[in-house]
Parts: sequence; C-alpha cells; structure tokens
Amino acid sequence: MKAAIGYAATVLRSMWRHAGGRFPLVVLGLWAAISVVSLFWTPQPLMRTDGYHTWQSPSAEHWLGTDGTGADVFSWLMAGSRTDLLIVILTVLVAAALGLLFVAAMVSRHTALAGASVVVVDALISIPTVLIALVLAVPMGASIAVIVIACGFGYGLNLARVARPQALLAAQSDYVESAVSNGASGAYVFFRHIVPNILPVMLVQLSLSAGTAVLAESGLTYLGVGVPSGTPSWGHSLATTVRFITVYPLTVLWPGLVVTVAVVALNLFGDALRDAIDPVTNPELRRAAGATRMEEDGHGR
Amino acid sequence: MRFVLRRLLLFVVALLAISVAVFAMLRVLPGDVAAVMAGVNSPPERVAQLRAELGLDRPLAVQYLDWCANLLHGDLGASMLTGRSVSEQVGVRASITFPLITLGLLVALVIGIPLGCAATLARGHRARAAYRLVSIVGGAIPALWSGMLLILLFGRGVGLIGVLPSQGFPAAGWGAPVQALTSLVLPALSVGIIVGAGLMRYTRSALGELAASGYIEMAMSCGMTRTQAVRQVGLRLAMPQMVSVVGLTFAEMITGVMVIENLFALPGLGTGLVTDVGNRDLIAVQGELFMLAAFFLLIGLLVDLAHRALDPRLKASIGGNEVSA
Amino acid sequence: MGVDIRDLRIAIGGKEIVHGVDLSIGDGERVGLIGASGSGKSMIARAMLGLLPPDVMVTGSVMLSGAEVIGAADRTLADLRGRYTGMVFQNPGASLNPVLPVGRQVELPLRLHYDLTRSERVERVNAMLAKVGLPADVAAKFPHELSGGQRQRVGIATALITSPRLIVADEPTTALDSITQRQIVDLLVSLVDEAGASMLFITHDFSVLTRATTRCVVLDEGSVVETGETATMLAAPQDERTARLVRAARTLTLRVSREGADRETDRGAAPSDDATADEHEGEA
Amino acid sequence: MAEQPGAHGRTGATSSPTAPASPTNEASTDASLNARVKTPHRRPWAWIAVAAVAVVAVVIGIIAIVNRPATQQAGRRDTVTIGLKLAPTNLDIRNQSGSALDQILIGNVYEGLVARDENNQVVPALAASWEESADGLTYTFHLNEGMSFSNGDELNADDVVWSIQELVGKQYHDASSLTNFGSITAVDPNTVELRLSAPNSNLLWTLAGRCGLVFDQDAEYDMKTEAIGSGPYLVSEFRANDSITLKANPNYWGEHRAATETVVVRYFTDDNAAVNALASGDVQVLAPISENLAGQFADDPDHYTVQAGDGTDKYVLAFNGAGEHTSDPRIRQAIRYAIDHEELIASRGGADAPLGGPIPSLDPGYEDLTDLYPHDVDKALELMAEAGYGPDNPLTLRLEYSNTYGTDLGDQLRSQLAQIGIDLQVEVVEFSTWLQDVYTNKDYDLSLVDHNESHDFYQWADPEYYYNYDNPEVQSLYAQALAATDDAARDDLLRQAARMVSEDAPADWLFNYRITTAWVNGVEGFPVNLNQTQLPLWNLAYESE
Repeated sequence: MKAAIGYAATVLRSMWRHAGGRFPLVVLGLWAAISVVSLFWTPQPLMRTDGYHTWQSPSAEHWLGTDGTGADVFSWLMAGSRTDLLIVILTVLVAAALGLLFVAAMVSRHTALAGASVVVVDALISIPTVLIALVLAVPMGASIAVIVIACGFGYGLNLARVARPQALLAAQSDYVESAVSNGASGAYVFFRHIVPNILPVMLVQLSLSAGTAVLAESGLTYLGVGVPSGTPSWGHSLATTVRFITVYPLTVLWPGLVVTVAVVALNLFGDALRDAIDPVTNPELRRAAGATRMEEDGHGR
Repeated sequence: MRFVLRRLLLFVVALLAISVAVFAMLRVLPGDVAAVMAGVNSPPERVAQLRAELGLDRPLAVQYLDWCANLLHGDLGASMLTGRSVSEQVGVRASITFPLITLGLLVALVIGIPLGCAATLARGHRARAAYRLVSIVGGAIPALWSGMLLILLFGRGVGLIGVLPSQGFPAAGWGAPVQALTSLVLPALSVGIIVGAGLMRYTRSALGELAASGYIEMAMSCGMTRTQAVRQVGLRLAMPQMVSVVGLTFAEMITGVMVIENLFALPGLGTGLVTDVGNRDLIAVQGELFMLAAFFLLIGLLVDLAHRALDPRLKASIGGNEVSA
Repeated sequence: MGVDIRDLRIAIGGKEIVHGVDLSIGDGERVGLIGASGSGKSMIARAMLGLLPPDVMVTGSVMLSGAEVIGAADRTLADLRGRYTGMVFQNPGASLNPVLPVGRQVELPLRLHYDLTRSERVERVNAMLAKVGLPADVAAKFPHELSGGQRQRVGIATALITSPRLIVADEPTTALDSITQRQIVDLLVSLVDEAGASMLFITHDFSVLTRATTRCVVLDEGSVVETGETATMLAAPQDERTARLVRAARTLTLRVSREGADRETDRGAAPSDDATADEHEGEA
Repeated sequence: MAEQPGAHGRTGATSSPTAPASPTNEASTDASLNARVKTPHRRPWAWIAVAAVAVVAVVIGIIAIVNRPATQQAGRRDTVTIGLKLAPTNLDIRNQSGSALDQILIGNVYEGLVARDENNQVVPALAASWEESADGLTYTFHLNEGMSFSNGDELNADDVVWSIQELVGKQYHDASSLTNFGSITAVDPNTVELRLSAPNSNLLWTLAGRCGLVFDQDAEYDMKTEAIGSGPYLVSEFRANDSITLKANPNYWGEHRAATETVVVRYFTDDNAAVNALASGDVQVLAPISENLAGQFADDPDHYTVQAGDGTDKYVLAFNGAGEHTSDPRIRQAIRYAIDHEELIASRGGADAPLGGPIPSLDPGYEDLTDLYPHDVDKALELMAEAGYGPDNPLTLRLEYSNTYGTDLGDQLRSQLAQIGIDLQVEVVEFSTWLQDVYTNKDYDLSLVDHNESHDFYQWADPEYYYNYDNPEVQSLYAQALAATDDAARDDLLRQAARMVSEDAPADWLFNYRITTAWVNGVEGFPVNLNQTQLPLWNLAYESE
C-alpha cells in the first residue's frame, strides 16, 4: 500500500514538472475544487430565475450574464462541474469494472470462455453508445444513470480491447505460470499479476474515456436522454442556450469553452500520465524503482 | 475461410440476440403508440380500440414471432404511425445519414491523416506542441458547439461568409445532387473536424511508434527520405490498425451525427430514431435499431476482414483471433 | 576515398552519447566497430547515413566519398542511401517491410535510384537472391514466412542489390544462432569483397570480428578507446577497457546466441508482432 | 512537408555543407547501374498548391452560385415555402391526434360542412347555408352545387352522410365531441339533415373541425400517406416529420382557388434551424417563431414582417384534484398566488397574453379572470402556512410535462414556487410517457400542457378527465350551455362556469400563448390568428420585390 502511494506521488510529481502535465493537473484540481465549493456556495442561488432579466450581459452581479430564464450562467456552470465530475467518475468506474471483467474473461484459462468473450467484445464494440443510451432512456427517462451506463459500457469494451494484448502477455509470463503451478487462485493471479501489468494502459485509456464522457454528456443531454432538467450540467447549459447563438453568442460561448477546456485537460492528463508511468520516458520512475537499465543505444522505443 | 465463417456465424447470432433484446426492451416501456395516436382529447375506449386495431393487445411472444416471421421474408413491417414500410423509411433516412457519415469520415481522413503525418515529421519542440494542441483541442469541442460555430461562419443568410445551407435537405433528395451535397457540407464538417482530430492523434501515435522502428530505417536506408518513408511505409504499416480505428469511429460517429442532424434539421436516421422512440412507434424503432445494429456489425465484420487482408502476417494464420492482438 | 569521420558528437535530449569520434575507412577496406551495449556504435552508423530522428543533435563531420553528410538536405542523403551505401540491420524481422513480398523489398533500392525496366529489375533481384543463397520462390514470399537466417539473407540482398561502395552492417548476426552467424558473416564478406566495396561492421562479438574485418575500432561509452589490426587487438588488447570488452564479449556471445536461437523457434511457431516479442524479452 | 536543409542540426565541422556531387557518379561498383541513375526530380509543390487553391475556389464559387437564394425577377412566385413547427407523422386525420393535421389538412385538402374564420367564427364551406330548428334539434344544411373531390369524383349529400356516419360508427378521432348526435340523412343530393337527441350549441363549431370533414366514399387510398379531399390543394408529396408539398387542386370546385401553384410546408423541430431557414430565404414564412429569436427580423422591417396573432393555446398547469397534497384547495390556491405570470410572459419575449381561466379570448364565454388570483407571495405563504408548510418545512411536489415545451418553464416554476415553500421536482419526459403517467393513469401532482384546442371547456365538466376535477355545479352549467339555443345565453352560462372553475383553482393558466409569425415582405394572405389550429393557405401568395 505504501509502495502504491509512493508510486502515485512520484508519478504526480513528475507530471507536475512538465508543462504538459501541469496544465491538466491545475484544471482538474480547479474542477474538483469548484465542484466542492458549488455544493455550499454559488454567486447566485442556483435555482433562482428572473423572467425580467433574461439574457443579461455579464455584470458585477452576474459574472457571465444570465440565460433564457434569467438564471445566473456562472452559477450554473459552477454547479454543472459537480454533475460532470460525478458523471466522469462514475463512468470511469463502470468502464474500469466492466473492462477488467472482460479482460479477465478474455485471458481466462478456460479457452472456450476466452474465445467467446473475445468474439462478444468484438461484436458489442460496434454498437454505438448513443443507441444504447436512447433505448435505456425510454424506461429510465433522462438521467445521469443513462449516461453512466451507456458510456461505461461502451468505454469498458474499448478498454478491454486495448488492454487485452498486455494482459495476454502477462498471463503467459513465467511468473504467472509459476504462481498457477503453486496453486494460486485465478482471482489472485489476475489482481496480483495481470492487473498491475495493464494498469498503465488502463489509466491512459480511462482518462481518454473521461474526456469522451464529458462530450457524450453534452450530446446526450441535447438529445434529451442525458442529464434531466433542473440538474445543472455543462451539457444542460450548452443545450439550453445553443439555439440562441446568433442572438446571444457570448452566453453560448462559456459552456462550450468550459467543456472544451475540461476535455482538453482530461486528454492532456492521459498523455502526461502515459509519459509519467512509462519507465522509458520517466527517469524518475526508474530511479524510484532502483532500476538503471538503459535502453540499448538510447533509442529503443 | 474458417475465420470468415466464424465471423459470419457470430454476426447472425449477434443479430438474433439484438433483435430479442430490442424487442424485449421496447415492449416493457411505458406508453404506447395507440395512446400517442389518440392524443389528449380521446376517451380511454378509443385507445383500447386503436390498440386492438394495431394488434398491440396480442401476447408479446406472438408479436415477436410475427415480427421474426416477417423479418425472414426481408420484411421489417410497416410503421404503425406513418403507415410506410420500415425498410423504405429507413432507406430514405439512411440516404441522408450514411452519406453524411461518409462525408464526415472523408473530411476526417483529409484532415487527420496529413496532419498526423505532419505532426510525426514535425521538427522542433514548438511545432510538435502546436500539432498536439490542434489535435487535442479539435477533439475536445462538443459537436453541438462546433456545428453552431460553423453555422455562424458559413451558414447562408446568417453566417459571416454565408455560402452554405445550414439546415434542411432538398425536397428532391439526391435527385438534386448538387443541392443535396452542399446541404451536407457543413454538417459533415462539424462531425468531420472532431473525428479528424481524433484520427490525427491516432495517426501520429501509430506513425510515431513506427517512425522509430526498423521498418522506416530500412526504407530510408534503401533511399527514401524520412518523409517518403513515413508516408509510404509508415502509413501502409499503420493501415490495418487505422482501418480498425476508422471502423470503430464510423460506429461512434453516429452519436455526433444524431446531434448534428437535429441541429441542421436533416431528416436522417438520427432525428428519425429520436422521433420514433418519442412516439413509441415500436415497429419502426425496432426495425431501425435492428438495421443500424446490423449495419454496424457488418462494418465490424468488414473491418476485421480488411484488417486481415491488409496484413499478410494475419492472413496466413488460422483462427486468427489469437494473433489479432 | 571511402569514409572519413571527424569529431562526431551525438546528443539526445541534451545528453551527449557519442563524444567526438574519429574514424576512417579506405576504399575496399573492411573495418569493425566494436563496443558494449549502449556504447553508441549503432548511433554512429545511423549518423553516417542520416538515419537518426530529427530531434537527435549530430555535430562534427562525416565525409562519404568527399561529400559531407552532416547537415545535408534530406533529399541529398536519401539519394546517397541505397545507391552509394547499403545497410544491413541487426534484426531483419523488425526491419524488413512485413507487407512487402521479399522480391519487392530487395528491388526497392533499384526502383528508387535507377531507371530500369521491370524485367531488368526482376532479373537483377533473382540473380541477387541466388547469390545470397535463397531459393527462387522466396521472391513471392513475405518476410514472416522465412526463417531468421533467410531473412538476414534478404536483408543482405537488399543492401547489396545496387552494388554500393559502402556497406554498413549493424550487428547483422546478433539475432541469429551461432551456426547461421558464421554463414551470414562469410556470405557478407565474400559478397563485399567480390563487389570491391568497403564495409563498416558493427558488433560486440570479437569472434565474429576476426572473420569480418581486418582493422577495428573499439568504442566505450561514446569514445574511441583503441584502434588497430583486429587479430592483434584480440590477441593482445592494449587498453584495459578493450581487454574487459574482449572478456565480456566472449561470455556475452555464448548467451546471446542461445537466446537468439530460442527466439527463432518461437517465431516459427507463431508469427507475431516484433514489438510484442521485444516486450516479451523486456518482461523476462 | 517540404524538405528542409539542416536535417541534422548544425554542422560543427569547418567543411561547408555543399551538396555532395562526387559520389553520385560512381556510387555503385556496378558500372552498368551507374549509367542508368535516375535524375532526382523535385515535385512541383508550388504548382500543386496553386492548383489545389484554384480547385477549392472554383468549388466554393459553384456552391455559392448554386445555393444563391433564387433571385428570380420580381413578380409572383409559383412556389412558396412555409416553415412550421409540429410535424404530422401521418396523414390519417380520422385516427391520428394532434393539431398538426388539422392545421395543414383542414381547409386546404379536406373540407368540412362548415369552417372557421380568423376570429374563430363559423362560416360556410361545403354547406352554403344552414337552418337550425327552433328546438335546436334539427340542422338542415344546403350544400353547394357542382362540388367534386380532387380525383374528379362528385361530392354530394351521400358523401357527407357517409363521412359522418363512419365517424360515429367507427368512433374516429374526436367523434366523442359530437355530443347528442342522433342521425344524419340526405334529403336530396344537395341537402343534408342532421338530428340531435338533445340540443348542442357547439354543434356547428364542432362540424368546422374534424367531425364535419367530408371524405370520398368511393376512393380507396392509404389514409396515412395520401389524402383525397375537396379542398383547393392536394398533397403531392408527404415526408413524415419533415415536409408536405401541396399543389393546387385542378379539380377544385369553389371560390377559394389556390393563389399559389405549389406550397411547400417544412417542419423544424430546432428553432435555430427554422430561423436560419427564414434568414437564408429557404422559407418565406415562419410560424411560430420563438419570440426571443424574432428580434433580428423585427429589426429589419424593410425585408421582414413580424406579427403576433391571437390563438386558443392555453398553457395549463394542472393540479391533480385527487392528489395527496393538491387535493387541498389551499395549496392549489397558494400556487396560483405564487406564480408571477407577468414574469413568465416577459421571459418569453412579452407577446403572450395573461389568462386567468379556462376560456381564452377567442372562445365563447371569455372573461378576464386574471384578478381572481393576482401575484401575491404573502397570501400564498399564508395559505401554505395554513396547510402546514412553509419555506422551513417545504412541501415536495412533482411536475411532469412533455419535453416539447422545453425546460425553461419548469425551471422558472421551480424558482417561483420555492419562495412559498414548495420544492418542485420537475420531470421533463417524452410526450408518450406523459400520456401514460398523467393522461391515462392520472399519477401526478402537477402537469403542464398546452391545450391548444378551441371550445374545449368540456374538459372541466368531465370528472373522468385527467384533471380529476369534479364540480357538479360546473357540470350542470356546461350542460345548460350546450343545451342553450341562444348564443348569448350560452356565452353567459360558460362565463359563469369558467369563473367557478378558476375560483376552485384546479389548475393555473400560465398564459395564452400568442403565436408570432414572421414572413418576408411580399408575402400576402398568410393567416396570423389561430394559424396553429387551422391554416387555410388558399389565399397565400408571394410577390417578390
């Protein structure tokens, strides 16, 4: 456990040292902080509308102006960040859980199960997320759960597909062979030997999925199957104002910008994470691990 | 050959599973088409009467088997609401959506691959950072937003350089090919830019990996410049993977396409599906979902076959799933 | 006039890896470049041909037959490669284009540089394949369908198809088992001599070196340690580092050749991506 | 991606980086090869770039020309395109509900015995005149002569009788509003007699809607995709949820001959797309246009006209009369006091009219009831406190409504009701879900619907209706109003009933939605009033400047 924390600290530290890593860390930190703050405080009461002051320009009172119901755009964006954060976290968790489940099935020692799951993943992966969301939304109505389940499912499949080669290598490695011959259980081998090996791939893939989830939220909310009315979210802010872009372009600018910045940050986070956890590109990690093996002639890969 | 057969078998099984799943899911939903037809001023007896006329009062299993039986004859049934055959309806809508996706993909390829190559070959820290920024920001813009921005820029009547239609599809459909095509330009750009950015990223990473590989060095040692080697050998070697990615992208693009169709008032599959689900036109939704699923499964199948055809190392092996990693 | 390298320095990410190397190869001469892993010898070979990625800083001078390589335009370098020089790579499995049939691969330098008809090219390719001891039907096969030794013969055929004046062989035998190693070295030497070309032979294996070269340069951590006749040096290394290399190389050779053999059999059973194989090696 | 020198960083050596010439001659030890060296040729990138730019320019030029709004010479156009919002899914006006069908088909394709004018009054249509017996039980309609359907079939009394008998016999949509129907007979080919079992003062008005439509009993066609009627237009193409193309009916019999040969009706679900269509000249008329988006056209009176028209759209916020909390009249009244109608209207652009009761201004029995429940938060708080709730002890209520009305209204109502201690849970659902939950199962606290029908007071007199509103006095007043043979008496009875309903507060009438219509100058004859319920287009013409 201590080792894991130390590892995480090393990774975060080296991410912070690079310009490409600092930006996402700052944005994500800000995102989390704003989400928490919005639970207790927003500049204007979130649910207050004012029909006499719709589509206001930015002012001291309304920092980013108001929307079509006279609600404060800034407050809604602030509060929206917590919904999006929740969606991102839940989606990533669902995707990770499903992904691991599929990976476990695909590298399983029961060849029938492994073969079947490879085939199933290949088939399911071609079903678009939005179709799943659309069908789910009918019994469930517009809800966060629809986004989380639909996206989590789709991204989980993607994850499984991406992580499979690494998992397969790990599963065929000597130490797994020996662990199995020593009578280790399948679950033990999986979490002890295989998961650590696919963790880097997983982390990167999941951070990409997190970005896609934010985009999917805005799209699905626009289609009416995403975040329900009255729940603040960036997609909600975007979808309810976007029709007025020709009249009030400034009001529509902000939600789009927030979504873009957040997704950029999540993607950069993935890239920075990949660099930080790759011993080839991150010397600190090598030092931390006590390994001094240099790549042959410095340009292995 | 065995591989193809296996994939085909899987295809059929998956279709069957999807048909049952879709049917079951749709039938337990609240609300039905009879109520929608009757509207808000009709007594309950009228709804019951309509249900009977539409055959909605029969047991579920009977309805499903009935539908399957028709399906075997290639008949997806007729929409309860519009009265038109579902296959015809899907065909009309698909004649907008698939060209849109294809055009979008074309835009994506035209943007993504050259930029991806350029990013791989870029010299200097700054140039590479710039390319990276382009790819990441491009892929992070919500489709809704970029579509709107494009309308603001190029939408006829509203845009700064208003030359392109920003809504609707000509009534004559593809009978008026130029109008039809131009009405798809902005929507295709909207989806294409985002997908293109993703493709650019992917091209860059695939080529980046290959650029440091012996294959590129080998080609260079035979007399190619680095640019030539990356473009001729790198792209060719990345192609099997790229085809997979493009195939998956194709399926995933439908999300953006649905949003974009709504935004641009294009009567395609996306808008149609949303409307039909809303109206509980189950026969139509079922047919549409089924056809879409079949289509995407087919794409998956084709991608797998293309992947194998493009990589001689896979073509030779049997039961290739073990190696396709 | 051959090759003349003066004060060659190579740096990656601000870290200098090769520190001012001087080296020259006369016409028709076969020179060895020997050093341990990470000594920078492959970098030197790549710098000579302009193969290093653009973000690698190369300074100094490399004269190929009177022309400066360092700082030359990409196109100029490309024009030299495959015509004036030919290169044989360490691992043909990871360098031969996997989607190109062998014949097309060998033909590539001809196609890029010379104005020949298709039949003329095919004729030359077939002759070359015969020269390196490959059966004629190999031309239509893909690299993954060949054994490791056969692949290296393809690599040699590609390097020599245009009869270039300079052959750079970068550890051409490391990935092979010891019997094949000897065959390949002998083949290479005989073909180079026959064409009257010069050769830079890079290796870490002194036993191979005696067969392949007359003179050799010892490299350690990016600097030249010793230069001299191969046989003399092997018998009586002057420098302590050379002596260590000689001892290390001898033990290493045994191990590597065995591993190489293992890997060959692996590939025969299940052709797979070489990247995967490399990682596999990394795990072990 | 042009090749640049300096591929390898800088040269540190003294030797200049001149292009090497010497090795090229004798690069190979094979002399036969040296003789056949390819001369390296550069690709003419500059030319390729120029060509690419030229191609792009030409393509853009072609696109611009092709898409230029058809600037024909000034004069009368033979095609006018109009943009509407709610699209019909099929053309089966006998079975499919929804005002979208009434809007486009009645008066254009199908005609009824009688029709309505812009002021919601009954005017002659197929029947040139009619008489009502003194007891109000017998109506005699005298049909026009020489009428025909668009397929050439003759239209006579038999078709009228058949159509109405079918309606009643098969209980087609709206048949239930033909209250007290007795029988219908053809006296002669041009006279029809309709008998009632009891008086129905609404009869003529009802016959101006779907109930009075006359269909061709000899024609066989798919009602869902085709329409054969006697009106000035015929449907030449119908694309579900997208567009309808109307062409002038060559066999039209009457005076309302189509002024424009072709009318294309396009449906826009996205308001922004609709506005763009008007701005780009793809449509010449847009109805409705969101008031908030109409500004750009209102500001350009040289090219556009924007006008709001009266209508019978009532945004009804219904309180479930049998609901756990909403059965308490104090809570219902509190909600009515708490809602600031002026604010709602202001946020929507200010075109809509306040409405204090169930009858809108164009319907008989209208009376301004807005001062029954003026905006009074204190009073509302008082009533809530009486009922045992307040801002510190909020009451949770659920509002369910269809997503066709957008999310803004829900957000605003939640905000307004929060002030009096009601925690409003807003659920915006699909129309079909609303139908199931609210309309059919009556499982709701609050519901919001735009009841756009005219003459629909019967809803408040029907205890089975989803309002769960059961007031025998109202029911009796409505029955008397129906039985009244004198219009003034009827209106008075309805007025009394409406006031009673409003006082009981079974719902709040948020506002009377007034449709804003925008059109390109030069368009004539597009109805502004009531154009979402019936939209006669025969007089529509476009004379471009």
